[in-house]
Amino acid sequence: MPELTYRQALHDSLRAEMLADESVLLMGEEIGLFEGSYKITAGLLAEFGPRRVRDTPISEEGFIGAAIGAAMLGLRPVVEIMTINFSLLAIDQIVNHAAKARAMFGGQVSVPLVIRTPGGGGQQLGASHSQNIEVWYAHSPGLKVVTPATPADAKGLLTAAIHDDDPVMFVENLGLYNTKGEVPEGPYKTEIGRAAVVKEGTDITVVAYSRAVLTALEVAGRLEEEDGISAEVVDLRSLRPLDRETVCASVRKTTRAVVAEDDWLSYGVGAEVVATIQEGAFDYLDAPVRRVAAAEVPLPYSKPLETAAMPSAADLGRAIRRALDESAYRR
Amino acid sequence: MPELTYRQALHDSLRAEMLADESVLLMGEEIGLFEGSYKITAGLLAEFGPRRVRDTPISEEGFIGAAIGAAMLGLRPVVEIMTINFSLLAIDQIVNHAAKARAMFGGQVSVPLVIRTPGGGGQQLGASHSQNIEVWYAHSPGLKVVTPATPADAKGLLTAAIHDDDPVMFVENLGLYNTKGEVPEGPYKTEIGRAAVVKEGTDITVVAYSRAVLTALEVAGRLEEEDGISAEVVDLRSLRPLDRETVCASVRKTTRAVVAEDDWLSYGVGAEVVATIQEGAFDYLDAPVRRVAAAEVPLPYSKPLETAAMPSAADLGRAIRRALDESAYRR
Amino acid sequence: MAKDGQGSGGAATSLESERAETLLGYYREMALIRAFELRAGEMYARARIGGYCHLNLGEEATVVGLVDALLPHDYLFTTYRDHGFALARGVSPNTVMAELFGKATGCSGGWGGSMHLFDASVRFMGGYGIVGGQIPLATGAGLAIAYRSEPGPEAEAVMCVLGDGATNTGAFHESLNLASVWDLPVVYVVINNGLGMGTTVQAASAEPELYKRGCAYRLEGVRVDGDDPVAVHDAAASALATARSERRPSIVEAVCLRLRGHSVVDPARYRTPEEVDLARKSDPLPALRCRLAEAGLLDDAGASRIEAEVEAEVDKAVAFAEESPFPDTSELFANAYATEVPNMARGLPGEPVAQPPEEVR
Amino acid sequence: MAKDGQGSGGAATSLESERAETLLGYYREMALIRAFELRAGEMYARARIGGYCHLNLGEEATVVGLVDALLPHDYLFTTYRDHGFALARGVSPNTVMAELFGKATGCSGGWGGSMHLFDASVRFMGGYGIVGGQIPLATGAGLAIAYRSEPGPEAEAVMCVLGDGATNTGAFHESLNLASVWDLPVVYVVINNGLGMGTTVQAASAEPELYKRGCAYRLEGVRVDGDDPVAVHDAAASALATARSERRPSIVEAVCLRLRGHSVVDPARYRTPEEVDLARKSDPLPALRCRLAEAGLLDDAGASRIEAEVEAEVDKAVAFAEESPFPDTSELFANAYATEVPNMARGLPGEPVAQPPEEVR
Ligand SMILES: Cc1ncc(C[n+]2csc(CCOP(=O)(O)OP(=O)(O)O)c2C)c(N)n1
Ligand SMILES: Cc1ncc(C[n+]2csc(CCOP(=O)(O)OP(=O)(O)O)c2C)c(N)n1
Ligand SMILES: [Mg+2]
Ligand SMILES: [Mg+2]
Repeated sequence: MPELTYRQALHDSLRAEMLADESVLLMGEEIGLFEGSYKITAGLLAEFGPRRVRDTPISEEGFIGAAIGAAMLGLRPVVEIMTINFSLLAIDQIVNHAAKARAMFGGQVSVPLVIRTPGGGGQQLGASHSQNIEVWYAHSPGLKVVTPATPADAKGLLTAAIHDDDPVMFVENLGLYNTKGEVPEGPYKTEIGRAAVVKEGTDITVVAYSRAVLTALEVAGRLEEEDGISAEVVDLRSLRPLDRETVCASVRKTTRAVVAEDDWLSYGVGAEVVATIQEGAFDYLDAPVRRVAAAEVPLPYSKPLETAAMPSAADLGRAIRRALDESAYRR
Repeated sequence: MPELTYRQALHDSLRAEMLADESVLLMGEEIGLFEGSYKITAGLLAEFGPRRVRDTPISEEGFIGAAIGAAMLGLRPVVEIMTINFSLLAIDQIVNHAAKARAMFGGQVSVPLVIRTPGGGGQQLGASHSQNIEVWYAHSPGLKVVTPATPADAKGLLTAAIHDDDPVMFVENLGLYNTKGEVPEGPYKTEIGRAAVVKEGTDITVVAYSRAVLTALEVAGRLEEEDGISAEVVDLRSLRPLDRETVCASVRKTTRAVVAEDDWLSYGVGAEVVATIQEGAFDYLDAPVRRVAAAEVPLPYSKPLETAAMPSAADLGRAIRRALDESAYRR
Repeated sequence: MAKDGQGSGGAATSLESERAETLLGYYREMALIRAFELRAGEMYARARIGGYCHLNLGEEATVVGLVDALLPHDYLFTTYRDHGFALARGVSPNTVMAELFGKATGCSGGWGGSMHLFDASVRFMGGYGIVGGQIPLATGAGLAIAYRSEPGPEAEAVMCVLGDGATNTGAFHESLNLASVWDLPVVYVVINNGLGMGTTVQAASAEPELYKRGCAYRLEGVRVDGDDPVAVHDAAASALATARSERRPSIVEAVCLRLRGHSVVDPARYRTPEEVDLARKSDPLPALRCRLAEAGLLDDAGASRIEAEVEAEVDKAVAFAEESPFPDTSELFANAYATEVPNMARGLPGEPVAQPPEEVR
Repeated sequence: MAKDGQGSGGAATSLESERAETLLGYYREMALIRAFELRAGEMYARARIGGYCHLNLGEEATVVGLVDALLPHDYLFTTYRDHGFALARGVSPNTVMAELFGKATGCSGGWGGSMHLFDASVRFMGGYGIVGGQIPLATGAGLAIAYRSEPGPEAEAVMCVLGDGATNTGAFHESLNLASVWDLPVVYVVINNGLGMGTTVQAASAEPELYKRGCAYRLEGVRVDGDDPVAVHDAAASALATARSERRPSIVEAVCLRLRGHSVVDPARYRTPEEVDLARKSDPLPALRCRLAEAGLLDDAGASRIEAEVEAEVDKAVAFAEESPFPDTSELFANAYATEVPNMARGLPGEPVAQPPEEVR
């Protein structure tokens, strides 16, 4: 399998789907002439022309609503929102319209729409540009929400999302675009709605998604090497639907869990994961499940403050050790 | 103490604060001439005039943003959003601007703003008009979020919110406006950030907020009468900050808990409550904490469907009995 | 509210130039909507209908004129004030009434209710409850048409109906700008009934001549007398023709008056007696009946016959709605998603979300 | 992009009618901004500055002319492209540079960075990173002024700066409508630099003559040559006078060109060589220097002296920023809320959120 960056995997998948299906078109700010703020769409305007690669004005509500309307008529738009922070301007269209049209109209219409958008902090972009609010969308019935962590899943989930007849929030991460990994060639889909055990282990389960999966793998590797601690890492991949059973099955085996997430702790994605675990693995748990998440402040610009506010590998390592200590873990 | 409706308590508190402080003004759609969609502001235009009671065009982003800007200059606007569903149109102003201005600008400015808005389902208003998305705001640092369940707290929390120098989401509920209760006379504030044990009990803790508190009290009363089950009911009152200790202390005593909420289950308010309980009362818990929440679909219009989708007293009663059964509870 | 035709297209249409059948047809449709709406109000009072319920009373001429300008393959998006539009578009009164009753036979299967009628078979793309929410969607429908087909006199087009109050939303502005820069075949119809709930156009819109608001997007606009179905039809047809052939969007403003409150539960106390009187005087139904009578096209007997016919139709619709079954609660999760994927949420309130394996329970 | 003054106020101002000091002052300020911005770019390349960083290069004349039209008690809201505005408004280069460096001595205490400068002491109400986000806020500032004080020639007013691209947001539309129906003292300044990132005004705005977009709200607008600080000043001053005395909002469009990419990391490959050339040719700094030289107000020595002075100021600012301490991480929760209440979240990542009582641990 070739090794590709996450960015390249996204680009190649978009291109492949556009070649395969005339009803797929791209819309978004600066995706054409400017080649995309993060260059995911580089070259596609030149290849497919302005009919299929449509630069939009700064009108998130308008153009995302237009993409929804076009999807209701059978097109399969893939919209880029420059960062998830700007999705707030379109959230009425996403949650009150895209997510509801099918149910509200008794199943007569569907909205085969993909909204691609990166979240992420840690780039000193400041409070209004560094949010991870995927949990809002994950709370909303009618949407599907996926959060690929690897180049392979970037391809597999994007392909699945474009083929899916429902609106899919496809949440990327600024911190992942340059990461590399093996990507299967040719047609390749990752089923939406399934988590993956990305590292097996026996002592503790680390549940993560998006960029935090990389942190989790890094920490798990280090703990194994340095202390012989065997951590299992579960990548949620899909926040809605949530694959509760894969998570619970892992914890039933390891008896302990920690959640690693980049959003704010209170009412974040981890809360649902913890609530699920204590329900599905209650009699197995040897210690409370704790979460390693962002400090609950608007993310500061200044590097030392930003670093203190964002969850780190060290924070996760500490939380894992605490869980092991609390449950009388002995090597 | 006089008995007032929740509606009247809100109305009287608004009026009292307007009389007390010239910098308090009201803004919103149809709050003046129309006297408010739910009549909370009835009579206030006649008493205070259009300078202080300002009807707005249908421009949620614009007028809520304007209220934020006015608050940055020292006014204390109390904005009504007709229902929480329409807050989606203003959420960029609320979350990216009101919630962030103080931190983002290094503490140089504050936003003494109250946004009053009702949530709630069960009135056959259909999918886009029946949401309980307070959890989104509760996830956002920089905001405070309160959810009064009683007329007394409606007064106490509204007064506290207007006196508070931060933006407060004041979440009302369509199903509560006509409920009655005793309300202290004269100046009266409920501290933001504190939950209340609204019924003491020893066998199980029911955690609820807003309208679900009434359901919880009803069910707790019935279980006590019919079966001698002693349920303690905790009303969160404030979702941000969340009073974790009051919840955990109750569960340490009762050893069991159920959360009653009107929002969707996945990633809802209850998830955070459960995550908190299993962390703060881990060694005390005799059964998994379960949630009684709305079915995960856009709320249907048709009455039987809507009823099936909304959490009921019967659902809560069943969940409480299940928790007791699972933990070998014997009367 | 002045009703003089400013811009072009608003001139009163002389009766002679119209075919008698068309006018009689309009009258019949307007009478059906009138009868249906009055009955809907009654059914609401009898608690057969729940939630919010907004009627087209007083707007019948506008509704009928607009919809008559559409071709069968055109798409229509509208607001929560949608019963008349559905009926005029050919959705059966039976399924509209059944929808209001929340029955499985309703045009949205009971899922939508009054605000969210939908009928894919006649390209009636929905009533929408979020003010302004339908405007970007309709714009996107125009985009889909432009994407997949060529312009021409018979080309598909979109009609997007909105209220005066909706012209103050950001969605209106962003959509009109998009439609104009992208040359989309969408006609934006502003039904100016003078009020958004209790708020006057003057209080809410800095440019109260709403057909002019397209100036910020170089869009043409016309204002027509919304009480004259022929004038409304002609203005809409001409705007649609431009949309079809030139892919240029435009605005049609139809001025009319709400006969009652904003919704069936609104007593409209904010209206002065004079305003109520004016609304009654400009009621388009008696006006059209007079006009038909004066032209010798409809006598009292004929008018009574039409009234009886539409009443019977509405009776039938109520009976149909009454007899129809409610949706089965087992269908609660059937419509939320089009594509099944693993682990879809299927729990009813209070059901566990995760369970340990059987053997240990 | 035509720069002829359409509307009123755009006529070139004859040099003789201006006081020499004013013009020299403008030049000095423009030179300071130029030097500061070039250095900021350099500091970004040296990783002293992080995040996004947008410069006012090419917009100096507009910035200086606009801010000079403000009274000390006026409020200024602007975009993320805000360094020049802060400097012109009198925020010290030291604290602006320190903010870019993320230092505790920065004008936003290190919390905001390049996009979010703020200085309450000079009523510099912030740079904002969400395109259009500042427009409702500035409108609300106008509301506060109208609420608490009377109009008059010395009354407070608000200047709200936005880019051409921002005129396509719903926030722009809703705000202008509000300001007009409510008669608020706000001047909306559109800096039309021809591009929003890589998107031309023609591609994004259906009415590309942006000063005309107020037509949908009955607002006056003027277009001025943004390369002429005097013309910009005069247009802004006249719009502010109307805002102060009549409480009528209006639009001022200043046309200028970005000398570089959208942000410091943008190579601007979407620009043709001709466009780059045009931008260089219309650089307002050499133009003003020429004008001053021709009028005998500034010779080469004088220009060099100014250059040396502003360079020294920028050197000092960099030194100040370098030497300043970073904010202490113990302050992480200090700014989020103004009013303390019980149970505020105070945890750092990985800290437990709830603990059983001591005795049982
Ligand atoms: C975004 C949003 N804000 C507020 C409302 C509440 N609301 C429903 S109808 C209405 C008035 C709309 O007036 P107009 O557009 O003139 O339409 P009309 O009711 O006159 O047909 C309002 C404010 C809503 N549904 N959506
Ligand atoms: C709501 C929103 N959408 C998109 C962006 C990304 N973005 C930042 S600046 C910009 C272009 C703005 O152009 P313009 O208003 O002309 O201002 P200029 O940069 O030219 O000063 C865009 C699209 C954003 N910050 N906010
Ligand atoms: Mg209206
Ligand atoms: Mg620009």
